[in-house]
Amino acid sequence: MIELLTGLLGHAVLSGSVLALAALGEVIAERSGVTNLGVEGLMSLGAVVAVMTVAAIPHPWVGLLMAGLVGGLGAGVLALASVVLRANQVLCGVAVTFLGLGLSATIGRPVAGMPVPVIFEPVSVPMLSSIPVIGPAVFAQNILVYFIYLLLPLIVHFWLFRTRYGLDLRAVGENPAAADAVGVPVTKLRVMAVMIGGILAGFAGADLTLAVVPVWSDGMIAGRGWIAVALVIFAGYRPVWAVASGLLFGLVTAIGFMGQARGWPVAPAVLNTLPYLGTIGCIIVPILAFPRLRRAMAAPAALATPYHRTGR
Amino acid sequence: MDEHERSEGAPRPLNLAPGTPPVLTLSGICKYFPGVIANEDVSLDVFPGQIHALLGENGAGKSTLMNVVTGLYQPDGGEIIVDGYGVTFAAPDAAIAAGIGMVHQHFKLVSRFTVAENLHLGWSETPRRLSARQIEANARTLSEKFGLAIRPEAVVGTLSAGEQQRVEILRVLSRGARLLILDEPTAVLSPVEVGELFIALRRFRDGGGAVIIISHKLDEIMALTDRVSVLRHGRLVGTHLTASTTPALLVAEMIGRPVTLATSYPRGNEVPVTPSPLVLEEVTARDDGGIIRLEGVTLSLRAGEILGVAGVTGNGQPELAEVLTGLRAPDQGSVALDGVAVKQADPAVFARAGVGHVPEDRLRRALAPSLSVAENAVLREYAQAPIGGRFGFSIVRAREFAQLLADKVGVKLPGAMMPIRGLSGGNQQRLVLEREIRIASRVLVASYPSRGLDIGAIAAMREMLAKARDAGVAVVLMSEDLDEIFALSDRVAVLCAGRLMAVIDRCDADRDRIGALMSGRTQAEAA
Amino acid sequence: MSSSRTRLTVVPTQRILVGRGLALLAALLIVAVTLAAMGRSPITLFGLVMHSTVGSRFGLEDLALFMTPLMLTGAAVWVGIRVNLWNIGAEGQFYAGATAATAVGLFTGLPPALAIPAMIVAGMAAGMAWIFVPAVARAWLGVSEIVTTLLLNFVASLLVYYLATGPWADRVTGALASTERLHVILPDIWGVVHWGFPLAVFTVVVLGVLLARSRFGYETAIAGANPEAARYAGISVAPRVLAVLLLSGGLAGLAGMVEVAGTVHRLQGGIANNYGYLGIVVALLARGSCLSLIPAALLMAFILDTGIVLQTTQISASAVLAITGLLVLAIAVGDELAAYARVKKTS
Amino acid sequence: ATPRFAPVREEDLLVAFGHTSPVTDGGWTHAHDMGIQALKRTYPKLKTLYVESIPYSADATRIFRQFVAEGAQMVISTSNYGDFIRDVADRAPAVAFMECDGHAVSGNLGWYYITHWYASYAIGVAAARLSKTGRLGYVASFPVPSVYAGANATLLGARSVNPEATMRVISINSWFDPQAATEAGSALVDSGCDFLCGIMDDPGYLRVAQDRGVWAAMWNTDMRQFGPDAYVSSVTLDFAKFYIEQVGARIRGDWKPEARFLTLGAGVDRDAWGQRVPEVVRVEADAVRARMLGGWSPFQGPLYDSEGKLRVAEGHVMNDMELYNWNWQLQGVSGLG
Ligand SMILES: Nc1ncnc2c1ncn2[C@@H]1O[C@H](COP(=O)(O)OP(=O)(O)OP(=O)(O)O)[C@@H](O)[C@H]1O
Ligand SMILES: Nc1ncnc2c1ncn2[C@@H]1O[C@H](COP(=O)(O)OP(=O)(O)OP(=O)(O)O)[C@@H](O)[C@H]1O
Ligand SMILES: [Mg+2]
Ligand SMILES: [Mg+2]
Repeated sequence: MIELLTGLLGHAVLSGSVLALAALGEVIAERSGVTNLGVEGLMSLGAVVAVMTVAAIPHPWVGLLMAGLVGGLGAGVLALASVVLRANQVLCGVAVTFLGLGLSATIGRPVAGMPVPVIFEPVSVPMLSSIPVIGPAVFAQNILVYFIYLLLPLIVHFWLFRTRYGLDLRAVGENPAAADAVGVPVTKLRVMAVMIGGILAGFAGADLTLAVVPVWSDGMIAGRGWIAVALVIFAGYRPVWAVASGLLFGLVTAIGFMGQARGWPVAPAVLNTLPYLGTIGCIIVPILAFPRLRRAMAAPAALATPYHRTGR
Repeated sequence: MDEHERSEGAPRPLNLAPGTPPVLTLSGICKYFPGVIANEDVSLDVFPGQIHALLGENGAGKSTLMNVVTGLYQPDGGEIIVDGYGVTFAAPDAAIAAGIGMVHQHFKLVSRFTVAENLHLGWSETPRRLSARQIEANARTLSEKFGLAIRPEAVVGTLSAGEQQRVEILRVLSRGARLLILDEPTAVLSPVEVGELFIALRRFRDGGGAVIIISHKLDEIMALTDRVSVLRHGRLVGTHLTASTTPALLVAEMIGRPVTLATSYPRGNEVPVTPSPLVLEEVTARDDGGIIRLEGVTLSLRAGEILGVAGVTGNGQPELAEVLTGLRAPDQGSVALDGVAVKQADPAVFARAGVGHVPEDRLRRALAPSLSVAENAVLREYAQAPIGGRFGFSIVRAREFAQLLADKVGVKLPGAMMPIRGLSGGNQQRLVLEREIRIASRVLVASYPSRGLDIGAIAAMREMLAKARDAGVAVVLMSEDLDEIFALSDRVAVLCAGRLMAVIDRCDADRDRIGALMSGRTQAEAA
Repeated sequence: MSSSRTRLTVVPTQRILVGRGLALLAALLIVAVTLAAMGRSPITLFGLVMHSTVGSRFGLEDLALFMTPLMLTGAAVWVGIRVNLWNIGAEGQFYAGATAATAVGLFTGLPPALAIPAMIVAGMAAGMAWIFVPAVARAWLGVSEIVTTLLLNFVASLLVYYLATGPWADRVTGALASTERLHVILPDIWGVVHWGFPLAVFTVVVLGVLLARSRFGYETAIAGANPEAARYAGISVAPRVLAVLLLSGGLAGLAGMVEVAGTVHRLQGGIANNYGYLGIVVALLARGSCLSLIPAALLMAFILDTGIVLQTTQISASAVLAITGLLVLAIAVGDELAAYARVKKTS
Repeated sequence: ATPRFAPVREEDLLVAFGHTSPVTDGGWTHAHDMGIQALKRTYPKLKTLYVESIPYSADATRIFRQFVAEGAQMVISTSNYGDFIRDVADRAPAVAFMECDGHAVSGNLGWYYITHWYASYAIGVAAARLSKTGRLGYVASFPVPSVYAGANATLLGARSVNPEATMRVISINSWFDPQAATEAGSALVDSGCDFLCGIMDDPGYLRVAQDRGVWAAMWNTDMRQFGPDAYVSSVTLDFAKFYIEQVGARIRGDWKPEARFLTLGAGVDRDAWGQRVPEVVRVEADAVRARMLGGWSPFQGPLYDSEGKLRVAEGHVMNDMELYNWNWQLQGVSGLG
């Protein structure tokens, strides 16, 4: 039983980390008022670039870095189109997803299906990893996991809510005209937020190929980018919650597989729908119970609206 | 174009040390929008230690000119000169750095942020590491330094317009503005707040600062300013020393003909004696946040009469208007519409019974800004022939209807299918007013109908209310402007802290008495 | 100096067309240069693409077949966007509609004259049912319809796979992961083009007329543009949000029905073929006008069909996907740039 | 009647292949692509083209139609596209169509498949020897006949050695999702399985097996590099001979549409044993393989399904067609229905 829980939690932590990272990046972009629907494509680019990089330079950190770089550049294309040129964010996002998925598969052909020479190996945290259940599940993971769950959300939270830079960024997402009038560089901040979000999406792809399933193949993001976008709304645009929701999604997915492996008397098809139905339930039920949550979870007021200085 | 010519009407202030350049000189500024000359060849000087008024009709180009000065818009021609040096402001931060701060007509505040957060937005002196306590303390210090009372921890969205404006002014001042630009700052303020604002502005001027103020209220301009410039159709038509001009001259310059606001609108017929169309009995109501805003209000409207509602903003006016129009159900007490008690909040029932409503925030409430003039014009009559019916709707008829409405109130429409947000605020207001008067066969609730209108538009609006009154409509007029209330009302009701302090006949009402009631003294004390 | 570019609030259609045309041209230029660099002849490819799309009978048939579901899913998304609601779940409702239509087509034994109307009704009803919970949650609880409808796509797809490989799996011909062939199908009218095509065109036209000419259309427009103004005017917003989303779901469900009954003839996992997501693109390409859904669907169909042709010339599916992305990006940017006009001094 | 498929010169023949995934998938399509490479070596003047990642939707029809439009005289789909290919074939009677994993034979459409169940059976024998717990795990995409046959055959092989052995199947409900396959593999190990097999193209669960110190058998190709210690074997596919033969027949003009099974040793087999598979186990499993090569079939009654119902009567030997259409789970298999 204990072993089971450990296994469950362990998988949830590992597979949730990919979603958590991508969702975190999306939180940053959406807080600035830009919906980045290109996450799926950017993750894919990150995943393939990480593998290609470590194939040449066998060091996982270099792979991660390159993935982030490419994710950021890809997001830069999106930012150029939808922030600087102010084109429709939804169209641009879909386009970047197509571009990312297509490009990554095209450039990734030489490494497709090849073993990844180096990966992020699990690192046990002394002491902590011997706590029952939690220890092996949480404190015997690869180093990215610690960053993703323990460090990154706190950094992003601190940035967004405890620094003046975060204040400006959120203002841009709430009311760009107001921010603009006091000299906050709206376009610059949005571009930056989208690109940082893209870097994290790239990292998420690298996390997938350098830590979770160490291989690249076309189509391996399998919709997780879209899930990440959904989780951001679920998390009420909060970094810590976004990461937690990634973990939760991972957990429910793992429970589904566990149920199949243990032969629970539930149809596999039903178990597979658990994460999706569970997330919907987790969004609706609390609001039914506490209607006040509705306002607390509201989207940034200017989300998905391009800012035109002269437009009114 | 030389210095001499430009300053002809209003010479350089005498107390200025020779050689001191104007804080701001505009030279031949042009700004064009598609099909519109917003500004053309505008040249003026703004000197330190002076309050400079900018006057003009709705749509004359005042806001646009100031947006050019603050770097929001790029001029299509001309030059901006600050302290004698030509500058280009690529963005607002450059203007802020040059000491120019603006309080916009439509507030530029983030409504989900607190006052303190708004004050610290985009500011280089904001501590990098943000703590709510620290910035609130900081905000308090600033508030004391500049003598503007604010509540740093309050969320801006919950504040009254006056409070929001103080936040804006404080923000501009705390960033070291030497030139303060205020775009229609008094439109949304109560008289008391206006007084406080003027004190603050005079203090700022006396400290050597320069102010540009845009207003449609001539008496304020006469009382406050040192110089005044008039824009008309985007061009500067004159700059004067305030002391050497008169309101009538200014109006004539602005509009091209003299306009005066009547101090009374005598009725053309007798007050008909009919049962009250709308009666409130001991009504208590809460706002959306659950706070009690109206308490024990008993009020009976009379057909063919204008009831002025005086009171400082934030004393329950919106809730009263909402209860009167069926947008809000009372918590306690009863509302009787034509003698029938209404239980649920249902604006449709009120509208059908002939209750019209010009709400305070017309853009947010009464109009869908992104939709066409036609669609907005028929908002009250879309389900009636000839526009629509039980299932149908005809956009062609709606367009004709809109044109009819516009012709009736003298609004020139470039096309009935243009988005209504493209109309000036004044024209939007006129259309809403006419639309509501059309359905208001019994009651018309008009909240602050003159806000933001130029003097010509105000005169027209007042005529329309008086006409409705003459047609037997019970009109409720909410206004901060006591002159307006006195000019139009048959009875005056005073709201304070959600209570109806008194309902007095016009003939018994005077400024002092109303003022005392507004500040919460009871009728006995006030008398 | 006396002229600068300003953004128009209302952009004339000709400007949009020119903007899009130029943007597409620019994107195609990039593609052509890349192809040429790879040693392929852009001219030959262009000829082949033209022949296989608009230049041949089967190309035209294919375009019509592509347009059919795209018009309907585009309409589904479009009715939502019109009132500020984002139905990202057309894919799921497509599956639901296809599933319900399949149930009618396989298990009721109705004669075609009855079965086809029944399939239409069932398909639309299933699409509505699939969006019902998100719609209610959005209307009365303010829960973002974007997440809930999106998540239900995954559920729908899993459900269809479950049916097609489990209880409804084909036991007759043993087709992989698909149901038996429907006993009733939409008749063909021109080659492989079936009645679904005129049905889709008709639906779009009726929808456009209905929304423009009905009280419902007006009231929902107000409710979408400014819910507060709607309430002020005595229009209750929540039931109308529900109604619009149900309509949207019903249209997507109809798309599913048409695809299964007209084109594929069996329910199977891949049947939605991303039409639900592509519907978002089509709806955005159509901008404010319902009738524009038809040319928008044609443009999308042309892009997709071009992709198919390119694949058979050994340009990989992934490269084709990237090219599609580039074209969509170009269109989005072109639309925006078309809104900027040079303003001269006028009076 | 004149032969519909008249002889054609090698240099005039265009053969078009339609794949379900990229040729770089390291699995199913890669295996077919190896066959195509061999084909091209044999017929160097032959023109071929292929499209990969064809979805199971009306797009498949479009692509096959485009093949015909571009002059292909022979179209080979390496996966089941059912009606999508059938519709095209019916409208192009002069073109020879072949569908892997298909079901219909018409005037110009034939199909072929591999009898992977025999190889699976042999690997099952080894599995029972290697597994300590007797619990085998199977990572499946969807409950389709090839999955039934794979899981059933493996367990049947295992039970021939250890009658207590069981097989637990997880369907990840996707044709392709490495992360899900990996998680499914982990969940199986967590619940006590110490031998994993499956029908996925990617090596996800082999990795899991390597990390968790259990065994794994794969599908399609040799993947031992992803988990050298855990690797047992693989059901390997080799289409080279078949494609050469078919294209040759088309060139000669004697191609006929027919249903063909590629048999053990002639298109499908077990891969060379993994480095840690003990000699005794190899020998035992290979002996079984040899018997099957000799014509013996292990798929004979009585066979019961997981409900305990007798499905194959005593004495009846399941033929390849029955095995191909297997759609019930054998006693001891769970998770598939
Ligand atoms: N964003 C814009 N796009 C197009 N035209 C504009 C825009 N802003 C202003 N205009 C044009 O510029 C003219 C001047 O507008 P402006 O807002 O400066 O008037 P104003 O003097 O401030 O009026 P009010 O007294 O009503 O505030 C208008 O007539 C209008 O046609
Ligand atoms: N998008 C636009 N296109 C063209 N003209 C516009 C546009 N937006 C505003 N205007 C013009 O700008 C002018 C001023 O608009 P604004 O919204 O500032 O109204 P306003 O008169 O200032 O109202 P208020 O004083 O009540 O705020 C109007 O004359 C209007 O015609
Ligand atoms: Mg103005
Ligand atoms: Mg204005």
